[in-house]
Amino acid sequence: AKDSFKVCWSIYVGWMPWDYGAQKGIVKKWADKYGIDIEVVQINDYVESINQYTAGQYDGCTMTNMDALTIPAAGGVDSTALVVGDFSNGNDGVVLKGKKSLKDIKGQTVNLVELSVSHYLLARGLESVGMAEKDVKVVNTSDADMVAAYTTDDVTAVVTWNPLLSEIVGMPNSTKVFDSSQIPGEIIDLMVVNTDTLKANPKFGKALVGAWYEIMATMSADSDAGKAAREFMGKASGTDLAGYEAQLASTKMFYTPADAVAFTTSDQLKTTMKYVAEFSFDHGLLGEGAADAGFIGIETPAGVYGDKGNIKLRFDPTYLKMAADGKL
Amino acid sequence: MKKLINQHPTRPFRWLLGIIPFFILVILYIGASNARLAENPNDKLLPAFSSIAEAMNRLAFEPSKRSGEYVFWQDTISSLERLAVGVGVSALIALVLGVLNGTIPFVRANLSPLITAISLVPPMAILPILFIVFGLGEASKIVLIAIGITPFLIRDMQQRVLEIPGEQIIKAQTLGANTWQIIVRVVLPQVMPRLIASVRLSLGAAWLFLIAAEAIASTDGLGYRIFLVRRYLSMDVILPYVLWITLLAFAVDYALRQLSQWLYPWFHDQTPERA
Amino acid sequence: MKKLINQHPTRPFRWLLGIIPFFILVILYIGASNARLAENPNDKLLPAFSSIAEAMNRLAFEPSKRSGEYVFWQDTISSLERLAVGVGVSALIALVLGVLNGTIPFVRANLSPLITAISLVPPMAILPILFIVFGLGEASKIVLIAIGITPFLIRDMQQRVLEIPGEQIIKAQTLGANTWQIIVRVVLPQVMPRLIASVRLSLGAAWLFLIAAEAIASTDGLGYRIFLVRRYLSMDVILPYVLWITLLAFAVDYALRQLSQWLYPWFHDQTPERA
Amino acid sequence: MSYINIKNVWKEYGDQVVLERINSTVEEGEFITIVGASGCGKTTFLKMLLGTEAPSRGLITVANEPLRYEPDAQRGIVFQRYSVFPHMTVLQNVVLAREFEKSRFLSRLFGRARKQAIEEALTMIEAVGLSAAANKYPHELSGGMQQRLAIAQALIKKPRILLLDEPFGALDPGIRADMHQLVLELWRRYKLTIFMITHDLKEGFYLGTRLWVFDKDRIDPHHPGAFGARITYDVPVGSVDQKASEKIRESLQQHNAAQDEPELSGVSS
Amino acid sequence: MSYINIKNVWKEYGDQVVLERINSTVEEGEFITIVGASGCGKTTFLKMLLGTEAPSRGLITVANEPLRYEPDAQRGIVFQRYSVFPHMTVLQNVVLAREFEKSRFLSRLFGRARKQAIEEALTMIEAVGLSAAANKYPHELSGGMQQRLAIAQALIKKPRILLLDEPFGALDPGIRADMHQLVLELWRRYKLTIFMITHDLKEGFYLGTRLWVFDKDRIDPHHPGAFGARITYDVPVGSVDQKASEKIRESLQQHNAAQDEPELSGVSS
Ligand SMILES: Nc1ncnc2c1ncn2[C@@H]1O[C@H](COP(=O)(O)OP(=O)(O)OP(=O)(O)O)[C@@H](O)[C@H]1O
Ligand SMILES: Nc1ncnc2c1ncn2[C@@H]1O[C@H](COP(=O)(O)OP(=O)(O)OP(=O)(O)O)[C@@H](O)[C@H]1O
Ligand SMILES: [Mg+2]
Ligand SMILES: [Mg+2]
Repeated sequence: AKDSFKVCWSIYVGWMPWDYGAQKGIVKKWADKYGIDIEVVQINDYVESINQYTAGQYDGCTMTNMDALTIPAAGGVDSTALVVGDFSNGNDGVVLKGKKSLKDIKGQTVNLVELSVSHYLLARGLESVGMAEKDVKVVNTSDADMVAAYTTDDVTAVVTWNPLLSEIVGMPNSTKVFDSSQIPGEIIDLMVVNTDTLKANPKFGKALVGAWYEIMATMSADSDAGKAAREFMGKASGTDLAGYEAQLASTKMFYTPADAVAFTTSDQLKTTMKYVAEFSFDHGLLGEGAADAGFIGIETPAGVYGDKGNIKLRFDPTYLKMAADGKL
Repeated sequence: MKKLINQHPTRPFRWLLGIIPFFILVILYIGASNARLAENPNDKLLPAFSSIAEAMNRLAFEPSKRSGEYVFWQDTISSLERLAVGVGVSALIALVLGVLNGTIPFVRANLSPLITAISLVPPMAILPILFIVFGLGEASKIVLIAIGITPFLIRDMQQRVLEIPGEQIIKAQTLGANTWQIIVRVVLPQVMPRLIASVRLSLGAAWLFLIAAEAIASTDGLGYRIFLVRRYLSMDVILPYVLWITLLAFAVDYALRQLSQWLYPWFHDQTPERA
Repeated sequence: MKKLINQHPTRPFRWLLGIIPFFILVILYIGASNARLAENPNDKLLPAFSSIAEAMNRLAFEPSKRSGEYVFWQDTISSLERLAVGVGVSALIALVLGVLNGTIPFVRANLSPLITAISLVPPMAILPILFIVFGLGEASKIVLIAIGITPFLIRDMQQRVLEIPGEQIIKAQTLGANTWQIIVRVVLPQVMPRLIASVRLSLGAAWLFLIAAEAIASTDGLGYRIFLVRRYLSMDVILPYVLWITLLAFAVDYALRQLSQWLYPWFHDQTPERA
Repeated sequence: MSYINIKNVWKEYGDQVVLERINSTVEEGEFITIVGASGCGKTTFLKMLLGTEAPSRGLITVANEPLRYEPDAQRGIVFQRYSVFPHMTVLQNVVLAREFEKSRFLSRLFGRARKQAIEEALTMIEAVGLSAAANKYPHELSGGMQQRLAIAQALIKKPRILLLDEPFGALDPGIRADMHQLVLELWRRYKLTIFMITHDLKEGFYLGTRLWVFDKDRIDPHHPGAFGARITYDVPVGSVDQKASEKIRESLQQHNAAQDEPELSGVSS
Repeated sequence: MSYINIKNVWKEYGDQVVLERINSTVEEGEFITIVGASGCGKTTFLKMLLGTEAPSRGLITVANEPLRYEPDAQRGIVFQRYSVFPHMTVLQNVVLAREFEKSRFLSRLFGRARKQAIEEALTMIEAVGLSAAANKYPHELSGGMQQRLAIAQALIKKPRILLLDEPFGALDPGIRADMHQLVLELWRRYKLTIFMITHDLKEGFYLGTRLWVFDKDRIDPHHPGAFGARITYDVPVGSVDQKASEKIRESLQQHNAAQDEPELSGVSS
């Protein structure tokens, strides 16, 4: 067993608490409690952070459920969703310029980050109005340039996430025609850790989960301290208190471990992961070796989806339960 | 024993010497790749050559399920097209402005500071403004390449013009040439091989901007594919693509050098060759 | 009337001429900004000068609530530090390898193809590998700058060494110099001012890579700030930052030029000056 | 008034006085040779006549007009170091003057005009002995050949004033004598006014109509730059062309004689 | 065996035969002057002696060993075009040879050694008349001054074999005579073997101990490159040094006389 660990995170509303916890010493406090070291590293580029984790440079990393399946799990890195922090409840959306309904998207060019949760959201949205991806033309557009891209006349439809989404919706003549609140619980933000590392070092899991829920308690409080924490996170993500709270409003945070446990153990999670796996398979994200969507096994408390012999992604509420039971 | 400085390797030996470092790189890669794959057979970071070959085979020789195109070739053509137009436009602008700047002091006084300033602006940082001016289509990619390399090319051309010995300009005047004639007969032809040399120097940057442009908004191109598959760390695609870009870049460079040697023998016979 | 080619603007007039294009740019900006703001007062793309001033005031003269630092200055210092180290390391490597490549045919045969190949690899495309090899700390930023500009610098140095007239090398040998002595007394000193010139040429690229590196892994720096606020399209921060980067780049360039002129008068008095 | 008037001309570079109190007049058609110690300012003086350097003080007039401080077709030049166009063949280098003249815009001739210009140029190339190299680029020529090309280039233009800066320094005696003939012939035919710097005193004495010696007549040993050179001697020489050309022939014969002298021993293998 | 043996040496560039069937022997201490038409291959021959060009055929031996095809301290050179180091002052340029010699690693001298080297260099600089410019950079010197510097640089090394490619072409007669003296003195004192290309036949005749004429004795008018130049004449000249130096003095006087001739008229303003 080792005693120093590195986790990375990138700037996103649901992951800003990690920065707060690291800066305010909460993570260190919990690590000390278990006699280990945890380094929390900010990586600005989201995909790069996952790649680094997948390459084994980090023991844990923040990512969505879909990316956890398609990047580390598909890359053979057995990963466990240690903290199920929140799900997007309107944080991701489809915006049309000059049109009011999702049906109008037919035949349009849609700018989005291909193969990301936006792409998944679009697929689910199109499904809900009886269309498929072939009814639109997808143009890969980098998230950093999405807002600027939307200001040009060429771009009439985008799928993106916050804070880009609210910037775009705020522009004249723009309508959000579909968002993640219409597929609640399907886009989940996680702290994913390496399963082997976790198994060998339960302290690592305990310290991270312990720290997380202390931060949750602080930031969710309706006190000055809570407000200060949220303002801190807002500033760190390049906006202010109001901007950050607006983003929180469309995010379903699991402020208490009990909420998280309830969500993780529900049957819906397994169904969600089935959708995600199917989408990923359709887009070739599970690797060339994948014969079907179930090629990579996904373990949830409600059961395993896919190949039980090849489980690479696990939703394991053990540590969440410990937190809920106050055993940390 | 001759001094080191006077020892020239014979031709086959020179080849061998040149290849050795590449050979070492390949060996290193295989070692590292094997080590990682032994630990995690699904490791994507340093795929085995067989996986790379498989991925390439799929992209280059099997039509894509989605579009029916041969993805690899489609990407190559799109990228080369953008590169050619972008570099071509830049070279043309650089030739005109660089020669004018170099020969006419008034133009130089007028434009040189602006060009210097523009050459210092990091193009990536002003992308949003580029978008509203040039849109998000093919134009914006070409413009990004142009904005990225033109200031350098102009400054280089200007410098090259200034390096033409003053005696030649004086001589031309004593032969009755006016400013325009000096430009077309003395300056332009002498600067052409140098333009090719500068373009060769700036091709690296051009590729960089091309890839960046394709990463921003695109549906095909070598840069697009790299950024797309980066999302799931498909190094089995990225590595051959990077290799291919390097090869293409080399081929373009080589072609330009040959072209220059063929067109301007007087230039190359008097200037030592860049190896 | 003298021919255009012989007309040199007087000093004050040259200044004026140089400033005019900038003036026009500012006018154009104000016009476009006003037009956009008239249509949508919340438009963020081309903010009014007043909003820019406000944003800068906040970043430069009010301590950040988060860290108590003056964000703007902190960013500047971090970026300049990285730039200095990155460019310094690159220049050093380029000097050593460029001079060896240029003077010793065997080294050139051995390394030149590899360096050419590396110079053609787009660094952005192999970022994941770079980060894994060099980590995500300060080292990775410096390495990205170095990988980005060193191959160019080496090739340029090599070329410059090859441009030293063969007569000088022969002369040195007849004066009894061995290879090492030729390098330290004949080649190195003549190549130093050219190194500074090459570094000046590659500074644009160095800034580019610095910004790219900071956008990927960093918690401060000019590039980081631009990246951070870009998602809100905060052009009121981006524009002054870009301007500031341009100014810094210009200052660095100017300082290097002065340094070179001071250290190597013999070089500048015989070579026409890059304006 | 004389054709060229030089009135109290000084040239200073910063502290260093290169030339001081240059006064002279030159008539049209004179052939002035200039000698002087190395570094004394001969080239600088030529540059002032050419118009690429302005005097620090004083005035030069040509045909009663102040000298134009800009090179033009009136004044031809052959530099000390070769200044031919490296991107053109010998023929193209020589034809260029005609192209500049007759095609103000394209600077290219076509058809008859082109043929005529090429013929003329070939004659001149023949005259400087480069016929065999007409289609070579300068880098393929030896130094002396390049210099001959520069001479051909300047002479084809038949400028009113021809400035020669040690034009024959790099030539061997035989060729040099041919060049002397060529220059003298063109000088006589077109009434050129020639200024020629030379290091060969003999050449200086017998080629021109007038010899100038540039020298410092005052020297401050502690400040070598404090005083400049002046025209210390102004000698009419070889005023009868016959005499000059006779001498030339003499020098030619001397050269040929050298190869025929009885004491020579061939060293055929 | 003689000091230098040249056996059936040819030099070809592709199709073009530049030199053919060069055969000769040279004893140590000889002073050979070389004349020949421009472009006939004199410089090429010198380069072969220097070791920077290899003969296409044939063999050159020095002191019974095949010539080393690499320049070294045994063979000094002064090029047709100046080849001084632009980044060093006159003094530094001349001191350099000593620094190379005495400091194999740093190539820098300190303390006494440095002082001594500088003194020696200054003497040489004095000898070529550049004392006033000792701290100037080459670009601040005129062409002639640069050439004198190159000569000083080569002479300070006292090479066994000294190769001079038109070293005095750019010098004016006064300086040239001084240079003649200097070269002769060093030649005599150190028993140098000198090869000197010149275009000045007089110089060629009277400066050395032996004059070579390079010439093509066969010419194919359709293929000017088909035949190369050879040593067509090999003349012992000025074998008595006195006679040579006398002539030099004569030429010197001739120069001085020129300025004193009764027909001269000063032109002081
Ligand atoms: N641009 C310049 N700046 C400063 N000094 C200069 C410049 N040009 C020439 N000089 C100086 O002026 C003097 C005269 O130089 P010039 O070239 O006219 O001599 P020269 O008589 O032609 O010599 P040479 O016979 O060697 O060619 C020299 O001392 C030189 O150092
Ligand atoms: N590297 C080369 N490649 C091809 N031809 C060459 C090369 N170097 C010299 N030549 C040719 O060889 C011939 C002799 O040249 P070289 O320079 O030896 O003449 P030279 O006798 O020194 O003439 P000059 O008196 O004008 O200096 C010329 O015709 C030249 O064109
Ligand atoms: Mg001169
Ligand atoms: Mg020669």
